[in-house]
Amino acid sequence: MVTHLVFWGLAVVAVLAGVAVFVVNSMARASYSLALSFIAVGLQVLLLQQLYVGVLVILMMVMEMAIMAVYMNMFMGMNPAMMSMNMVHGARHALPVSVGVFLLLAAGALFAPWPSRRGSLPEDVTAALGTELMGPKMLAMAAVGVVMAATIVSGVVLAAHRTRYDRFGDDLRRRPAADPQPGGVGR
Amino acid sequence: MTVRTVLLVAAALISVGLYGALSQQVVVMVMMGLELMLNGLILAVAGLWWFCAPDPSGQVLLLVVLAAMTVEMAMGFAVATSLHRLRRSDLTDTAADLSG
Amino acid sequence: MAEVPAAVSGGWAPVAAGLLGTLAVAAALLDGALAGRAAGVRSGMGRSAGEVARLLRQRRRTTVAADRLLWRIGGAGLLVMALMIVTVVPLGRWTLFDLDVGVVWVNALDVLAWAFVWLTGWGANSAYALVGGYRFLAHGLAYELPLMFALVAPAVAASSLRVGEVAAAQQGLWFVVWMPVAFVVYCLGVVAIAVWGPFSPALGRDVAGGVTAELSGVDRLLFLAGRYALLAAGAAFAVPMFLGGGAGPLLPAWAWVLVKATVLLAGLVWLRRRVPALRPDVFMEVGWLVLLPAVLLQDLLVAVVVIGG
Amino acid sequence: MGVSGALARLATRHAHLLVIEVPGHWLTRVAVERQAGVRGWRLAVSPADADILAVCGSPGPELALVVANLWEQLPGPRARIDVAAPELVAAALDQAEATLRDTPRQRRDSAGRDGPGRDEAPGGDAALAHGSEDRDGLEMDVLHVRLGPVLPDWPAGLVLRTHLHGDLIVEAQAGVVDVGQGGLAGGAPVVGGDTSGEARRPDAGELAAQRCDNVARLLALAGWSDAAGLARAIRDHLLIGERSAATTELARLRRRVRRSWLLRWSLRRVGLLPSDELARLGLAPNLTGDVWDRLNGMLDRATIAAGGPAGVAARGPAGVAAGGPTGVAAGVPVTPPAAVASVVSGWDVATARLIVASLDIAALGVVTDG
Repeated sequence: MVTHLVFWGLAVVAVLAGVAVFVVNSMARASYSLALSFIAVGLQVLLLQQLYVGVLVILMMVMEMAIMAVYMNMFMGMNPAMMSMNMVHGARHALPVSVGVFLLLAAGALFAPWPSRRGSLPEDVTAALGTELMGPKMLAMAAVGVVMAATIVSGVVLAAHRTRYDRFGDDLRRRPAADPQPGGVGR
Repeated sequence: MTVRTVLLVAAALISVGLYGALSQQVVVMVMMGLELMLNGLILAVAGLWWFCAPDPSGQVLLLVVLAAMTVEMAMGFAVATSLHRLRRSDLTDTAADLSG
Repeated sequence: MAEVPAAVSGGWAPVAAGLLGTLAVAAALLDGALAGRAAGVRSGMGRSAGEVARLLRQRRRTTVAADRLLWRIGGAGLLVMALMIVTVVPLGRWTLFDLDVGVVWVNALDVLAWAFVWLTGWGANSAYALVGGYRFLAHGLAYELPLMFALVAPAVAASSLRVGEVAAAQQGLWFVVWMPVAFVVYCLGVVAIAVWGPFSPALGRDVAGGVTAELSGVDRLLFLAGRYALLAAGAAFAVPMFLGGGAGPLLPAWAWVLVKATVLLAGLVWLRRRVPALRPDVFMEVGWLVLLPAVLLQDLLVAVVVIGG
Repeated sequence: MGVSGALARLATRHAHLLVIEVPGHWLTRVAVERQAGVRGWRLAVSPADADILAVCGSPGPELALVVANLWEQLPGPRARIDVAAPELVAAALDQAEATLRDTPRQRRDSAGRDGPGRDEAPGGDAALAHGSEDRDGLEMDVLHVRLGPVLPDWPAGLVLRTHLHGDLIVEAQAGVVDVGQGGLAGGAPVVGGDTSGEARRPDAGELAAQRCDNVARLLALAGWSDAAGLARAIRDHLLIGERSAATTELARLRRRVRRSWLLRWSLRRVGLLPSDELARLGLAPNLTGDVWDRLNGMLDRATIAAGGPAGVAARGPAGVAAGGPTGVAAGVPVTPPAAVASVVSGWDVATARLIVASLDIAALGVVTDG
């Protein structure tokens, strides 16, 4: 009973916070609404006994939204005083499309003949996940790790303006590097 | 809390996210829409796993979704920054070079 | 092998909160005493009491066009965070919340500091406070990854993410002895999430108090109390992770946990008087080029030992 | 009175004090700081943190406006004192204490202000103007922030109008409050002798104390409050004439500073000023090097001045500006505000504050350009 109440409470929070993302008139509120929605879903995942994934969702998304808020302030120039944000375009199509999609998905969710549970619950879900990750699917996960590292590097390269030639000179021999502000390691 | 209710909530999250992704003008807001859709996806996968087939490989899928989210965010931020640098703008409409 | 702690009923939560509060008050008293000694005044110990009285008497204020909702959430959030962290810290044989991913739980909570500190800076709609918020995130980018990998080391060594099992795994040898790098990085992380000492540029004098520039009255009291509570919670969590949990002669396990936490807390409080601030712009490079590789090497070493042993 | 009376007594014993120095009244400010410290009071960093607003000297119209604005931002219970001279400090602090303790009066004051306090943020709100390129070539929104005239550990009277990208200063214009007002026609001595009398040559003890005051500011900005406290104690020793205690302590402070590799690491390589740059900007020639060098230079000058014969300045703290502006005590170097603006551009606020503090400012010259 308690589980059901908590689940529905979290569901309401998750969806309303999700709606708030596109309704509120401030960037900070938008990104932290999304963070709240993620936290609610993370807690629901905890209710569904997937502790590791649930906690991970909370961890990653709060961090990401903290960065997101800063991004939005940098690019869009917002402060708490400037709460006028209407960045909607093409709302005419977006609303019916998304309502349609919702009806379709909801119909599927409610009327599809979902199978009853097959297999048994592992004793320790987290340990089972770890074994699964590092056992037969280790190669896949290692590949995911490499992809993520590559993304970080390429993301920085894409976004950065200064290259190593700007820092170290044309022959890459200038030491210390010509940075606008020196770093802490003294390269 | 049954598989139907969990999926219903997930459907609501996905639709709201879709609305955002379609309607927003700013790159970062479009990304937030996509994030919200993935949020719904996480809930749906977690629900299906728990109610239908609780063996560990399903959770691996969730981790892959999370990784995909990270990649999406990192690339999104990079693209937004580059777009901003080049165009002085962060609106999706101005980046329509490849649209027919 | 010591017994793994068992969860007690939620009714004990106020006791845990009380213990955390006591530790935080002790930290505040010690800080006041040290500050008083440095300034050459006698009233050192009374400083914290006086400060509390002053802030309780002070009027709350707000600024023009402040985002008050987010501002207040940020200000009170640190205290909540600290309380949530101690729920998984075992006190001898008891723990409030025997989560099998307790280590990740604490990690997820410490990330909340990013949100709360930044929101406190943002909400006031003041340039100085916002600069303070940015500084905290800049520090965050430098300390967070090393902190995460520092928490990995004890978990790998114990082959468990359950805090009680990590504590129980160090019966022979405390983890701090053979993973000193991870311990030091963890302590840096705790100091950083509490915006304390070397990591206090976000509250710097140069920007009129930074994040706290506009806080007054109860709001400031909550924020400051949250910082002390986080410092205390971080010290308490170090006990099962690195300092052997409740292991020790003569005293019962719960007493050892408190003793160890108090000693570490005193060290962290004292640290603030000895060192200048680490500016975010210079610490960033240290975080990525020194701390991160060092702690990864530590993890590798631990993994090799675990597999080899 | 019961609980609220006890609360008021306890709170008042630990009051926080926001000190505003009118250019030329540094002796008064120092006296306020010293006597507040003896009472166990502490210095506030922002109006929201303060119970007492202490104005040292009589502000000109521009500064008076700033002070009135700050007064509105004190949350309350609050007390304002105006201190004209060092010998009046004790009485003024007593008065402030009585005002703070007077709960009915504070209630009336609070009721007289409309609703819960709604105040302007001191640094200006985070109002934004349109974007410009940052140093990485990225267009960002610009914050307009006025640094000064009231900031902790900031040269009295200095105002920097800055354009910020995040917390990076892209552009700054310097000014001095109330230029051309009253006796400060030619310039604004910041820590120079008291302008209440005629321009006089500060004695060696005062010169050393000024250096220690500036050292304390730099150390406090570097986040090392203990060392800053020590520097302030030395300053106070020098001003009340305890020369020998001051010299021993000064030697200890120098050792501590020189041994702190963390401080050295944090101050090295920022704000590098070669001698030709100094000459171009009109700064004293002994300010070469980075912030770390200048900190040690300040400590050296303090030591020399403290060891010199009492009564006369053995030598100026820096290159003595010949023909400095009138109203500035002879023997005090004058820092042109435009030079301050030019050395902070391109640095983030924290570093810029360290650089400004490292300039060992004794007096600010007339503003010649925007």
